[in-house]
Amino acid sequence: MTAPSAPLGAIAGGSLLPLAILLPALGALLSLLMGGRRAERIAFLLMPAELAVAAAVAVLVQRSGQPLVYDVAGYAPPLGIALRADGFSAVMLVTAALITPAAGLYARTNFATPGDVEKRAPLAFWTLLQGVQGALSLIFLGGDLFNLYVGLELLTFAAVPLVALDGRPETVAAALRYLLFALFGSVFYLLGSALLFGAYGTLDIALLASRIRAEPAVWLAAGLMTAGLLAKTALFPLHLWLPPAHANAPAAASAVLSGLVVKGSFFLVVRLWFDVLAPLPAVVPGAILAGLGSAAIIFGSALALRQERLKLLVAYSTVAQIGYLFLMFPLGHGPWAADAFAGGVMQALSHAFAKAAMFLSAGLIAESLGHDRIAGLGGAGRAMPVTFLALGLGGLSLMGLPPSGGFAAKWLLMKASIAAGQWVWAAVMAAGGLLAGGYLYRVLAPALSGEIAQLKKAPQRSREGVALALALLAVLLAFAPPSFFSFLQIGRPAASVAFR
Amino acid sequence: MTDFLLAAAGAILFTVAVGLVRILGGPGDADRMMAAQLIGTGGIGSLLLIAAATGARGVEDVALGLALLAAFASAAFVNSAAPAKDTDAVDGR
Amino acid sequence: MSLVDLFSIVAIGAGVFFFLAGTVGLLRFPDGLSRLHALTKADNLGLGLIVLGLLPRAESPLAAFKLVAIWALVQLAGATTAQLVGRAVRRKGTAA
Amino acid sequence: MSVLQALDIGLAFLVFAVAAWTIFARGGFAATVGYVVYGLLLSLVWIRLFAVDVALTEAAIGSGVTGVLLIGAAARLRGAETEADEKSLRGLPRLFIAGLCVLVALALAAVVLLFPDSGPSLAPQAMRHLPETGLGNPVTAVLIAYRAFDTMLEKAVLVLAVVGVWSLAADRYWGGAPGEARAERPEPTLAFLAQVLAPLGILVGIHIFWVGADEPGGAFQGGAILAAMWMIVMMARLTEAPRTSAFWLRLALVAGPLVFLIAGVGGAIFAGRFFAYPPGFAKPAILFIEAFMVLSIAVALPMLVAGPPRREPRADRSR
Amino acid sequence: MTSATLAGLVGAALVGLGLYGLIANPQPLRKILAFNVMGSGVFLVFGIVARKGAAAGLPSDPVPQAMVITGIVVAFAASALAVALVLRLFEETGRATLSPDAWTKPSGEGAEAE
Repeated sequence: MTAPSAPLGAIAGGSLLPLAILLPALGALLSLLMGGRRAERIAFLLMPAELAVAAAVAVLVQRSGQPLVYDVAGYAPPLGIALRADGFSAVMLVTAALITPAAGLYARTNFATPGDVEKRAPLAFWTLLQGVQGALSLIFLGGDLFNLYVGLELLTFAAVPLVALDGRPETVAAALRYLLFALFGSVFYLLGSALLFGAYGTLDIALLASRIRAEPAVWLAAGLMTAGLLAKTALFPLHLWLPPAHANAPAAASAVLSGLVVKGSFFLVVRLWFDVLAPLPAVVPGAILAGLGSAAIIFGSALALRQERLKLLVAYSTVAQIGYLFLMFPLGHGPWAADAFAGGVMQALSHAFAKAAMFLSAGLIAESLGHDRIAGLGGAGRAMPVTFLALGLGGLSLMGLPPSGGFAAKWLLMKASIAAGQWVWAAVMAAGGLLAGGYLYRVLAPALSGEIAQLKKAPQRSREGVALALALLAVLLAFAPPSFFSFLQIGRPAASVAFR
Repeated sequence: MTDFLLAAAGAILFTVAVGLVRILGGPGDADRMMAAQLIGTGGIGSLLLIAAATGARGVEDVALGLALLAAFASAAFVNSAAPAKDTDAVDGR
Repeated sequence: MSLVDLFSIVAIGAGVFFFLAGTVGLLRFPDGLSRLHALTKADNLGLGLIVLGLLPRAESPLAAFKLVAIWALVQLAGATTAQLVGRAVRRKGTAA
Repeated sequence: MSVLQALDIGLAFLVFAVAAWTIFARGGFAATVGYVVYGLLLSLVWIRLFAVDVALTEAAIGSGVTGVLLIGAAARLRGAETEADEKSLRGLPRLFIAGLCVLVALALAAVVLLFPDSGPSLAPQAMRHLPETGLGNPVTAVLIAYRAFDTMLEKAVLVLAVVGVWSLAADRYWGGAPGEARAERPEPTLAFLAQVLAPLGILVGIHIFWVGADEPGGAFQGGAILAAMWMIVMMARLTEAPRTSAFWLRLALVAGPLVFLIAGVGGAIFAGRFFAYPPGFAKPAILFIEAFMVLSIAVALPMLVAGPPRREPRADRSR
Repeated sequence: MTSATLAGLVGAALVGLGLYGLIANPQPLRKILAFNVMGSGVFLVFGIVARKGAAAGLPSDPVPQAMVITGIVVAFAASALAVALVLRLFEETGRATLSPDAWTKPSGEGAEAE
């Protein structure tokens, strides 16, 4: 058929990109088909392969120093669909390939299929979990805005039922509200894509980036798409759906939803403003995004302080931590751009690991105590030290204290905003850190007190281990070498700005 | 001739619109279901006329599809008027 | 103007007239269901005449066959809808 | 102003009016009936835009199948809405929202008006590569060849949606059939309708799928018509809804995306690219894949409409 | 004014109408209807883009058409999932509303057990 557009597309590594999407998709389809206990087995059979593919993609991107490109079906854009992996895609891909199996390992107890009689929740969980991973891979690798729309919908359809898995009315209502927000987001995103297609006759990100000019259609498309994606990312003031959905889902699902799923739409906001719309002057939109982010930090943290249930507290802290992600946007141009970008990515990564660890810990606490009321946590820390260690280490990242990925992220963002003379973001970050310290203190102080906690049952060591491993990964990010940051810049239009 | 076909299509759409105003308002849901079905008839009629006038290809299949599904909404209506709620199933409040 | 065109105009014109008449009836008749019943008849006749008028213009025998099939299907839908919905109304009438 | 323009304006006004009815009507059921009419009018609009493939899809899915779904839901939810009505927004916030929506619509309208009459187009490229696919309908070529990846994933979306709907079942019903068991005798009229319609509809569905290679039509539209036929047969209780644990049902559900996926991987082996077709084998391969997609759509849509399982998995076979 | 532009204006109006219904209508079923109206408005925008891309002997650009077809199927699946959620909520609580005080109060402490 047609020759691939770029000689790069011809290198063998490119074919890993569709594989990263097709493997989880295959898993989800087979899980439904085979049913019963085999759903879980298929998931665990494929997840190592998916991790290997993700790692291989990262290695190849690192080696070539350029994005991997693959024209699916052999038709180059604009007619066909291209997949692209740059540094940011690759790290997100690996992150998703690590957190999904971790959540799966944790969930084996809750979603087991004893006696091989197929049950509702396990089958749905294992099928949808793989659906989430496939959708995320597509979102991280997609190079075509409509293909990415399909990815967003795939993500919605996989994530929403996870929320309602236990069937209580409040979880059904939370799932419904989540779905309505997500659908609003998809429609707006699609509308923006329609306008871009009408203006430039392509939806390929690379082609659009080279054609785009500041004109009304583009501004409107940018506004619509951003608004839609923000609704899916739950950035203040479109966050209303998130706390009930994330707090009521089963813990393993919450970890994936809070750690990964919201990052999917965030990733696309970054794609949109840093790649598609890179030629536009983005000072005002950047400031608006960061302003909303700041409001999210303050508002989400303040609400987290007032929660009475641990899982709700963790969910509100997600609202706040999402805010930090958006502080990178007004800092995208200038000598500090590399720092700001790295800081934003670092925040996405560290929050993914830290929040997954915290939701898993919170799940263990709720299972062991029989409740997750913060007032009733007295002494629980002594009874289940590993769980609380994981919770605390995750909290370290949220507060931005060293050593943690969260510290690295906030430090980079702070450095960039000071260098850019935009002090206000630095001040917000400092305030957010203090508030985070406040709400974590509310949890940890009673838990570490001398009271004697009565456990209904002790948490399983292996599941504590999963939570702790994720928390340690969040900490470990603090020690990322400089080469990691130059890796993140691979494929950035302003890749010339070296990381110091 | 084209203009005549289009004018006929327009006239049917117009009568459909007038009927729509009258019936969508009720009084009962049964009336509304019948209205939807009738509007389907008019819609198919004007579809055929527009197709004949503009020469768009493959339009008979669209009309065929619409005709096949013309009774579906009513069938769903009758089917979902669950036995337990039969008393208020037809025109609600 | 050819004979075919004349035939089309007469048939389609008559069809449009029936649609119009149906709607006028709808606006004038007082009683709910009987009025809808009448309207169904008028509209089905109207569609039948339009199909008749379009038949000589069909590109192929298959297209002509499809036109007739469309009309037949709409007839069927009209008749069954009237019956189904009518029954639902009657059932309500006895229950209430 | 020509007759055609007058007709277009009339149609536009009608579409807008019915849409407004759907949004503002007092009762939920009345609004839903409005939506069914609206779907029908939209297919007219698509004909006027010379997008016959879309008109077919809109007629079959947008109006027909969605109509059944929404009418069924509205009929069940009757009486659930009075309470919520009181909480509806009033006064200033309502005005603010209305202003916002008008603003969005106006901005959109302005941009649409600014688009040049002859915009950028991929039609020449689509036509240039058409011979490679062996197809005559460029829309089908886009769906199954140029952007095959989208289409395969979108089929996966349908499967996930079915899993999502099923996952809302009560635990004890898992694996059972959707829809309530009814003591009531089937409606004779409905049964008659189904008996006449189903064989015809199956013919039409297969016809639309088959001509889709060269004429407007294709797997989506044909599959949706077949889906509708299965729905009417189930509504008339000529056949019971299948158990959701049935292997054949699951196989039929995943067959479309699965075969597509396997063919995509096969493309990597035999044509050097994921989702590419070996030269000369494109058309048979495409029809083969499409046949399974028709099957999956024909099964997935009725399952989505039927809702979660509501019967004990073991009890329902004895009926 | 061409029919394409006209359809585009209708599309814009539908998006506005649908958006209003999605935000302002309190009942979930009405929100689902509004979402569909809004979605069809977006599809019409794609439709005019396709129509204005008429070239190479085609009356309409096939690529946006294919996107609309995909979009219609996805929108249907979304409606089906949303309807299933609404009906489930209705069966569980006897109401179909998103307002939290309608269904949390009766269930009380139940929410806290994990």
